[in-house]
Amino acid sequence: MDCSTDWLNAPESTGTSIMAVEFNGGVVIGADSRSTTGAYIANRVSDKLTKVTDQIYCCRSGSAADTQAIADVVAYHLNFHAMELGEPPLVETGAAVFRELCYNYRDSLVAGILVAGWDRKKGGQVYSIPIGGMCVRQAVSIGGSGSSYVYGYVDANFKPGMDKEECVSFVIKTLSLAMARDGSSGGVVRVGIITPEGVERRVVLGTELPKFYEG
Amino acid sequence: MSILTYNGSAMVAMKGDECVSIATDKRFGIQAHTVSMDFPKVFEMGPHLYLGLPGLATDIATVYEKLRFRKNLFELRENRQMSPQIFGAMVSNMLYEKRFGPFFVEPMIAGLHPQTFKPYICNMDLIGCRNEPVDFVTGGSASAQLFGMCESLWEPNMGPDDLFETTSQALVNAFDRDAISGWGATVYIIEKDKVTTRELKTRMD
Amino acid sequence: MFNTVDAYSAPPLWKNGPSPCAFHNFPGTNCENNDFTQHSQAPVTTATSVIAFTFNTGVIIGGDLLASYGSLARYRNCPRVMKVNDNIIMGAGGDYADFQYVKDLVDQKIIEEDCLDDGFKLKPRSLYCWLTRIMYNRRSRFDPFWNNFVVGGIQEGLPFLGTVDKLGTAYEDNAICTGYGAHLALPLIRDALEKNPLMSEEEAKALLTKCMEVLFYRDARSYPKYQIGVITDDGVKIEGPLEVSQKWDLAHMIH
Amino acid sequence: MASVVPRPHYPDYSTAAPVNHHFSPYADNGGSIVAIAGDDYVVIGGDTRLSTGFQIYTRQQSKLFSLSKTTVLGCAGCWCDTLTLTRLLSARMQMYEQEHNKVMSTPAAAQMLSTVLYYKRFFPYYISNMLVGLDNDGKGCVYSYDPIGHCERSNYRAGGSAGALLQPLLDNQVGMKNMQNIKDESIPLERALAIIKDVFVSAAERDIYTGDGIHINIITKDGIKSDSFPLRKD
Amino acid sequence: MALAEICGLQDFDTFSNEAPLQGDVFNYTKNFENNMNLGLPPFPKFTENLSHLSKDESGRELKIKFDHGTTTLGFQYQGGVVLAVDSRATGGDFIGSQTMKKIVEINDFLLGTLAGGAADCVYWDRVLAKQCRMYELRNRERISVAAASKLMANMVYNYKGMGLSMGMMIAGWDKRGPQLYYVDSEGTRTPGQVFSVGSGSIFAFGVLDAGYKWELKDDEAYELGRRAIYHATHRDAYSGGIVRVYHMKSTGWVHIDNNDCMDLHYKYQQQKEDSLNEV
Amino acid sequence: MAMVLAPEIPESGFSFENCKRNADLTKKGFAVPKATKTGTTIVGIIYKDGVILGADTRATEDTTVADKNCMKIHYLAANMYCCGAGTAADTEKTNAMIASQLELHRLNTNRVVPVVTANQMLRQYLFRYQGYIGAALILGGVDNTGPHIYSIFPHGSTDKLPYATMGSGSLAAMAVFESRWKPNLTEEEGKQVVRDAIAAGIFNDLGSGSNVDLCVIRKGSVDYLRTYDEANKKGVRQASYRYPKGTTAVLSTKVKNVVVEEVSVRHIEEMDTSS
Repeated sequence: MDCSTDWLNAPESTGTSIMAVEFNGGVVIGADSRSTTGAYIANRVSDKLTKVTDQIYCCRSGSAADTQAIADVVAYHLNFHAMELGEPPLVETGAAVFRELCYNYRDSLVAGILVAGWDRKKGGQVYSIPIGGMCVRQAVSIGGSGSSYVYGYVDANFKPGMDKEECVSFVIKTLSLAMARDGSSGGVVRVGIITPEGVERRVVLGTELPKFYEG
Repeated sequence: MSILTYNGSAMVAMKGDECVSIATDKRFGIQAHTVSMDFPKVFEMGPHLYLGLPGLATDIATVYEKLRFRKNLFELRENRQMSPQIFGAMVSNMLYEKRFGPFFVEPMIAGLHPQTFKPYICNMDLIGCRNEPVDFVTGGSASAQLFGMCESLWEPNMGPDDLFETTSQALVNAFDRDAISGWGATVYIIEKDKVTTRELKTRMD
Repeated sequence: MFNTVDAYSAPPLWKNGPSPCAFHNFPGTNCENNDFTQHSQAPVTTATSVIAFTFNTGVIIGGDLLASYGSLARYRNCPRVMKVNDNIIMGAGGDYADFQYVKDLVDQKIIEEDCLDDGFKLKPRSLYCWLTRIMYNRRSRFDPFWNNFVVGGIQEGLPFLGTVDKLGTAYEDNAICTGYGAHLALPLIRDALEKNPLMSEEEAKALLTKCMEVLFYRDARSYPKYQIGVITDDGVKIEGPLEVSQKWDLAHMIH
Repeated sequence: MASVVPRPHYPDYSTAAPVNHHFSPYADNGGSIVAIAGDDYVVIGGDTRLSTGFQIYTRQQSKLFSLSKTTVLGCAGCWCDTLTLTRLLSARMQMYEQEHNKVMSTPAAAQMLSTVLYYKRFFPYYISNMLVGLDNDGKGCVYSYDPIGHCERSNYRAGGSAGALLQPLLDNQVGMKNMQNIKDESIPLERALAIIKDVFVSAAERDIYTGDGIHINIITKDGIKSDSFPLRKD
Repeated sequence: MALAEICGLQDFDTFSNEAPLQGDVFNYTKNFENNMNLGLPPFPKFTENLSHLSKDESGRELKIKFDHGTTTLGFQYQGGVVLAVDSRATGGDFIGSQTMKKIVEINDFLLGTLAGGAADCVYWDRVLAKQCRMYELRNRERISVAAASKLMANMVYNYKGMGLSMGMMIAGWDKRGPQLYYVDSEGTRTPGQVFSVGSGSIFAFGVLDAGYKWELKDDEAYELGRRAIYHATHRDAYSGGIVRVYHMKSTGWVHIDNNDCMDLHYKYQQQKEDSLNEV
Repeated sequence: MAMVLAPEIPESGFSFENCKRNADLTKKGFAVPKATKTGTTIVGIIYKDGVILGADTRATEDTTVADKNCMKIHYLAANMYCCGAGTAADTEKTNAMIASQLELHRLNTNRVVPVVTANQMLRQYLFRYQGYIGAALILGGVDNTGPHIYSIFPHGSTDKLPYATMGSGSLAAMAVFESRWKPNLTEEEGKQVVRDAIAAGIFNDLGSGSNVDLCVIRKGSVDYLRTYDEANKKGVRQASYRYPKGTTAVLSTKVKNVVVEEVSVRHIEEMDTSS
């Protein structure tokens, strides 16, 4: 129909549902895998969990180009910083660099980012940096266009101090719910678990996602 | 109205057997108003190298001077003649420099290689995307009409005489259907040992 | 746009007339306010592609069950492949409200035909022509139905497949897809029909299933549950909801 | 200085509710028509591609409509208008036949078409029409129209999306324009057919809206004969 | 149903909106019954909004353009009225026709020229021809040129501001002798001695004013008109083709000749060279 | 500023000197003309031993075909090629520029340049211009870490994928991949799938057309298969339109003879550097 040619000119964006949760041993991050141009799915298996340092990751939502570029720049700065310091940078520092960039270029960037990671000082942490460039630490944070459908679910089901598997299953359920309702999110769920030991990545395929009511 | 059709022009170049042709109309107009009927748009850049510049008249002059400068500088530096291919690359790069504020010309190059005498034609869009086909190139406000004509008339391996008839007929009939080009035509046939320039008798309205 | 007359522009054809250099076109090109757009409503709750093609003994139509509200997957049980009578099957994409209205119109028409009880049944080409008139008339009133209709059926023993869009543009072909289907599914169907023009019903179903799978992967407004409607000499069968079988192994290859 | 870069449009982030669509009652469905008339025949050809944007609707849509045994109408442009217009004309032709007990002649049909088109002067049919047939003396005639009904009779004409490409070649090969030492005589039917096929071959090379195939109607005093010819499909 | 009526929901449960398809044929050809009744688009301020229609849904410009005409002239002299016109019709920059007929023979004693929208001029000339014939049948005498031009002006005045585009001259010979009127789509109607209308008119006026006198002989008058049009075609891109010359005499109009502009150009050029050589 | 006597040496990089003038012209109502676009279907897949890139060969200017047989698979390095869709000049020049940088990089580092480096260069370059350089690219190559396909959008975002499509025919091509691609295709199967994907674009998308070009990149070797398949042949002409000599009316003829100087090339003896 009339809107079926919008993919010709629209830039690529990650319409996205992303999520990050602190648990007792670190953080769990998760994202769907759909990148769209208009209503066309340009990439159905994209990876929106981007490594910044060994123990800091970011979940990207917004313009794919903007967020990829920001992640590149932050990774560069943090690596440099780590070399100067001689030890891994703090998650808080990483979030601050993200915030700085997002705030300075707030007029030309479309980026909503969740920064999550683990450091020696404060353990697992989640920082949310929405469009506009503010930064706030949250125990659980969701983002992207799909998030608006699951705020209620997150509020109802989040408990501080969950254990790892509990937390992973919470992330998968939340994201599945968001993906089921948001046309711009979908595909598989990618999960990352950041603990003092390092990062563990998991993929939950579209066929393995938990099912909910579908009326 | 597009700025490329502000002054109006029609131009075509064709490959033949060991020869190339380039032909242009002679009108210079300001929109509908015909100002001059003897306006040069095809320039001799070397003994076997001709450059056609359909487009906005003011840019035709500027681009021609800039290219002449760069070509002369090249020949002084390198002490060799520029082949049409290299010239094409130079034009293309110069236009792309102005990617975000282009000159409104769509240059066309026809020539023979200075050593091998292999025919070469090319044209490019206003930001220098080169198109080097085996048959013909068209340009100017009558390019749609020229496409139709050439696509039917062109045949491989035409000698200089056939090439002249085909080029002229394509050009003249094409600009007769375009309001803002015409008013006389010049056809250049470039061969190894001579360049023949013919003025055509055409409609003047 | 061209009303500014400078020294070189030709004067207008007569006083206050258009100048010859201006686009020979509609007047008032420089006017920006467009009151008339408010006249036409916009689609609200929309359904995505319809996939349809003919096979050796009939026509097959498929469409998923989702009605989206913007990008929200709002209603997930909205069938839009419908039986009109024993001869005709119809599929629709676009605004669901308009579809329901037109569906009522069609139903009304069928009831009227039945009331005549003259032994004649509406044929697919008649419905297709009638829909074309309806759509064109609405378009001419600037109040279009935001739909694409696909009409399939058996006409004089042969499969018939035609489509009408919101402007009243109508054509017949052996493969018709609307929305994203036109970009994603149609190439596959055209290719398959070219290689095998006389497909059996099973082959047709397999092809349609494949198309629904591709659409689910690549159309962000699609849904994995769908319906298939098949019409042959034996009448109309509507199956569903069926579920797309998905393959996601690919995801393991990206790091 | 911070330059203000216009923010790109991301559909997913603009609004949650459905976006407002711009409605245009017209679509350009492409297609080209060529007609050549001779002393006792007229040939009209139209390509069979129906398209919109970069998309092909169907590859086998004839754009020729026969209105009577000696009159054929070729339409290219907005297809929904074409469907309506042709239906209207055949209804009017039928009414004329009932009222006057004779079939409408081609020149009369040509005038009627002009009037029908002009009725929609302020909301035009976006079609370039070409009406061909045999006139009252049995000579071939081609009437070409602009969208609001200006009509002109000629012997050859190209219209539609590739009209500008094809017309000069017809001028040259049928109208014998710009040629010296050539006898100006009307061309035989075989030559006309060959020219029509050739111009479509050329148009299919350069116009993306012309292709797939041509449908040709040859009208002589014996009636209408159909012919077709394949074109490239990309 | 009272509530529904108050709310203006008359067609609440009927599909009558979509029903009357059988009226289509008449609804789309109302000007067959009444020539002055044209269809109007179903939205307000359509003269301004029409421009938006020239794009399709994806914002692509529709390519079909209306045919437009161009240089016409007419003048009165001792022998009657001479009209001369070119024959080019352009749609955008594309030359749609080089053989367009820009003089409409309304009847034996009335001629109309057309400039601007070709379809507009031809249609309304045709309606005018009908009106004039009706007048003749009713009143058993030919209509005066003044009356005919007034009819024309009144008809198009009804559609003033809606985008009609025409500038025409009406020439004729009636009881009061030769007459020449100018009428356009703005509603202007004015008698006069010398007119030239269209994009090439500035060029035509130059020649016309230089050579015009009341006492011209017939041949001189024809040549003056021909030359004026030729010079306009030479300088104006939207004029060209054939120069047609008509003469309105007391016995009705006479078509003098048609000359191809190309022949005229080379003829005049030859004359210029010859005269230079003589000096 | 242009100087009178000293020659004006062109500066490198984009020049914006015409921008203001052009903006003024646009304001006066003269539309800026459209540049040649490659409506295009371009694709790339990973197969068993490397990558296969494919492209159609049509370039369009609005709705007319400007070039029937253009090359859309551009050379980047010996182990990398890149297909371009979008504004034709942008894709051509962007790739040429990156190719030169990659060559310098190779000379500096003295090793095969990884594909990811090219990807990074392209993405940073395109991001800098915020989408104003209209190049949508598919980058394919084989390096020491194996075969890689990247799809790069004009705004500078990139995706790493086992199969990718771009351009106006990308949906048609993607449909073919989604139904036919599987891991570890053989070269023959791979070529067939890529050809069919491009053909789907050529036949179903009006912005794509003419022939199929392929480029097979393996570790250590490249096959650039120009005109791998001629999907559409130009129709055969029914009549001939050659004109007899003297058909065109000529006002005047001027002949200018060109004396061809025989060029003798003097070979300069190579400097003896052996000692």
